Amino acid sequence: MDVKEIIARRVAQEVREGMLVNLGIGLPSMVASFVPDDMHVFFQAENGVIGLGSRPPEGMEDRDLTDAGGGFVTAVPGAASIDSAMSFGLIRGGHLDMTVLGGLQVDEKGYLANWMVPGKMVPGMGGAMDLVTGAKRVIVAMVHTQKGKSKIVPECTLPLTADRRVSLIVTEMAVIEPTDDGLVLRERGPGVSVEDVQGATEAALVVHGEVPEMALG
Amino acid sequence: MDVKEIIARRVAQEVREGMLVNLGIGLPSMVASFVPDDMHVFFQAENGVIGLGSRPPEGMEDRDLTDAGGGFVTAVPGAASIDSAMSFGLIRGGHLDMTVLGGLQVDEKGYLANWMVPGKMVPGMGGAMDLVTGAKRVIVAMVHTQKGKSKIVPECTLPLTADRRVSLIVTEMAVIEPTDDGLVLRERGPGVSVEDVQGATEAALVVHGEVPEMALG
Amino acid sequence: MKQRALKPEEAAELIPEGAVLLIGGFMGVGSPHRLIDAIAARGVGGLTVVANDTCRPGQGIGKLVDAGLVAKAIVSHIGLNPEAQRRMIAGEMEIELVPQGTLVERIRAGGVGLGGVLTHTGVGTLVAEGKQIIEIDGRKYLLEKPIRGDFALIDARQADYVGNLEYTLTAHNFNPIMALAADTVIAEPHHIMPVGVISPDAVKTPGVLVDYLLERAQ
Amino acid sequence: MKQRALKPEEAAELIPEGAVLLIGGFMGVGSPHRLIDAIAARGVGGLTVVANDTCRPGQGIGKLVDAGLVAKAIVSHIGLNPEAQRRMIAGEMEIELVPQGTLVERIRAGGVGLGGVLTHTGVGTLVAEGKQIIEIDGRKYLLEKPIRGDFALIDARQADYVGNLEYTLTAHNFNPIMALAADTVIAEPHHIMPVGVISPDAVKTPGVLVDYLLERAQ
Repeated sequence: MDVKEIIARRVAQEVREGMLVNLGIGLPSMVASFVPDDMHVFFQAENGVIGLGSRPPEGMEDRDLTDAGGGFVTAVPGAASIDSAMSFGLIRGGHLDMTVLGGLQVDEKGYLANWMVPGKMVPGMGGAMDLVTGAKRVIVAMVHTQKGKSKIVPECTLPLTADRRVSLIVTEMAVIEPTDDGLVLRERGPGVSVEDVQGATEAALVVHGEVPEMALG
Repeated sequence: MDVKEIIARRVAQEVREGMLVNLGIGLPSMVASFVPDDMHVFFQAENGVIGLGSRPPEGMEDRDLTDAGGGFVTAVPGAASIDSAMSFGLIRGGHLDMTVLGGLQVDEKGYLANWMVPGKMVPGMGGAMDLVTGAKRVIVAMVHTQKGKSKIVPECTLPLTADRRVSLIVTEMAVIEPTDDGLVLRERGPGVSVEDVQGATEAALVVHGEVPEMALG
Repeated sequence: MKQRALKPEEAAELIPEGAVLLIGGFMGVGSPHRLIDAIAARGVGGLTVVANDTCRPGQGIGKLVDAGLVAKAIVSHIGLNPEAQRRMIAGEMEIELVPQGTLVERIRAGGVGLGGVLTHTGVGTLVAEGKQIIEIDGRKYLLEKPIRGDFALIDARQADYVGNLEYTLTAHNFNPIMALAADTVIAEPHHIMPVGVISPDAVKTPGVLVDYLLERAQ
Repeated sequence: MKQRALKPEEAAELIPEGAVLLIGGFMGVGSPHRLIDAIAARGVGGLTVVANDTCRPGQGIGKLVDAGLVAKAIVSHIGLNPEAQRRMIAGEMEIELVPQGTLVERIRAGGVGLGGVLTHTGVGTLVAEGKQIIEIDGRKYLLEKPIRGDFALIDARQADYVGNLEYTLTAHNFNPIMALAADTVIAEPHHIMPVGVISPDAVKTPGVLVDYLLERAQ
């Protein structure tokens, strides 16, 4: 299984019946395909639709219906159009059950850095700061290492996205939950040992007893 | 001419082409009937409609279309429904060209008191404080005296509605403009002399030269 | 949406003694009347009611006042309800008067996660008493606190079964804002449509905000 | 509404050197494209642009950046516009990055007469630098200042000749909020209908906010 598919499939297991979920662009957007239709989940795109559907058939694209990455989408039955004030009102006001975002770094406090690399890449934070501040659950979906370097670090060296501890980190190697006691290793990736995870992780991990392998079905 | 009609007719002369105007309940609401249709004025009711029309024919009332006093109204062509956040956003945000309200007292600074009589009548300020704070022009439409006592006083003894100087006071006896130099008497009521106005007014009035009589057409 | 549409008496059962209720409506227009009737009939007391006004005796929110169920009202106006005035003066009901525009923004702030409202409305008046004043670029503003409810009880013209809501004319008033600001939102629509037939552009309150719908009147 | 609908070039003539423009759109979706083209063609410079993003080179707001007309951009995102990034690094264009939810609330505050926005978003990050922090009931909030424009340039699905506006799907975005917050509002509707045929309930921006409409595309 492809690294990204492992992550997307595992994140999809966090989704519960009837949730309102925001998926970031790139890897996080893949999560939608692994959430069963009968869970009645509504996907929000922060640019203005609740009830985001999959890509339309060729020739049926509409230039006024896109996701936050600018890709053409459809609207599911029961969808609602919202303006940016309502969209971020829902996000900041705690009405969003879950957001899934990419990460550059997460640290032992569970703080996320995902919006700039000083002196290099300054794309802007877009909606990320509001999403991490306001969503009920914040899930970071990212590959475990970048050019051999751990993205899970003792303390973020890149600028933080928010002063809030994220709910869960999902990589192809591990599911990690930031807690008061530190980063708890909840699951191992397919065919990966606890030692493998620790070896690839710069931050200290807390291991309680047996750590199960992800059950990706 | 009836006292209230004098006031309403004179206030109507303050209305300009294309304005957005809010009329308070009671006397101020009479102003609408003296504004010509071809001035393309939109009347706002703060409870949620822009483009308030006159009372509907009997049997054509709708319980979901009323003015701020609860009376049945119609909507003119080009009307818009708004919620209370938009309604008061327009009011506080300076989008309302004119508001006409009743008054209990106005003083020499041009401050208005119109929402409570301590120990007696405490109806609540409703939208009055926002209207007086936010409208571009605030016109106080009221009878000149209450039980023989002047309502235009050196300093309000009743609780103020806002810390903002109103634009104009219109009574059956006078049109008075609060300015840096005090309350300037601009016009006399029909058949009323400057001495009559001064005699009925507790506050000091500033009189510049000849004071014309209201031209009520 | 948590389940099928409820009967008014089932919805009233959800509301405990002492709950904070945001109730839509402006002098009864756009109030959830069947829901109010069911709450009055059940007689659960000690309520805090946040609303534009207390309506009139025997009408809308006035029925909850008449029945003595309201311990506190946070409203902009009680002038047309002599019973509310009487109870206030007799000390039987606490009244917090809030300028109408400030009231709706305080509820919105509670709903959209803002720390408060900075408004000039009320500066230099009794409304400013005891409140923090913040000066920004030379103008004074009152810091007004957010308001949230345990329940929002709102009226709507039309819903679908995911809870999307449309409103009409002057029956909008506080309803769309209150739908943002309560732990549990109960909507009383005049009509309920199948899912998928309301245009996304016509929806003013997305269904994700609505927990329960009231059944249509029989 | 001040007069008949304008041609794009007539509308562009209204905008002076150095104006502050609020421009609707999210990566070009819901941007007033014909108006942007006319401004780029006229070449009036020194503009401050307030918008969600700088779009892409050669598209939407990106055309104003390409033409070197933008002195400053207040936006949430420039990541898909390498030309904007290049100009920022070269010091040719000032960029103020604002979290998207804060940006829309700052514009709303400017439009509805609030003194500022109190948001927790940005606390503990670079965004908080130099800003006043206000603690309310034990939680910290940034005091973010209102934003207003000299002009709001917005896209709409449909208008009538009093200026009432409807929007559609993800082309709403910043447009309805920007319509509140500029001295002069110019709307570019895809259709213009006779007065009286749009339901009051469908109107999302009341015509009293709109100063000029653009003629329909030929």
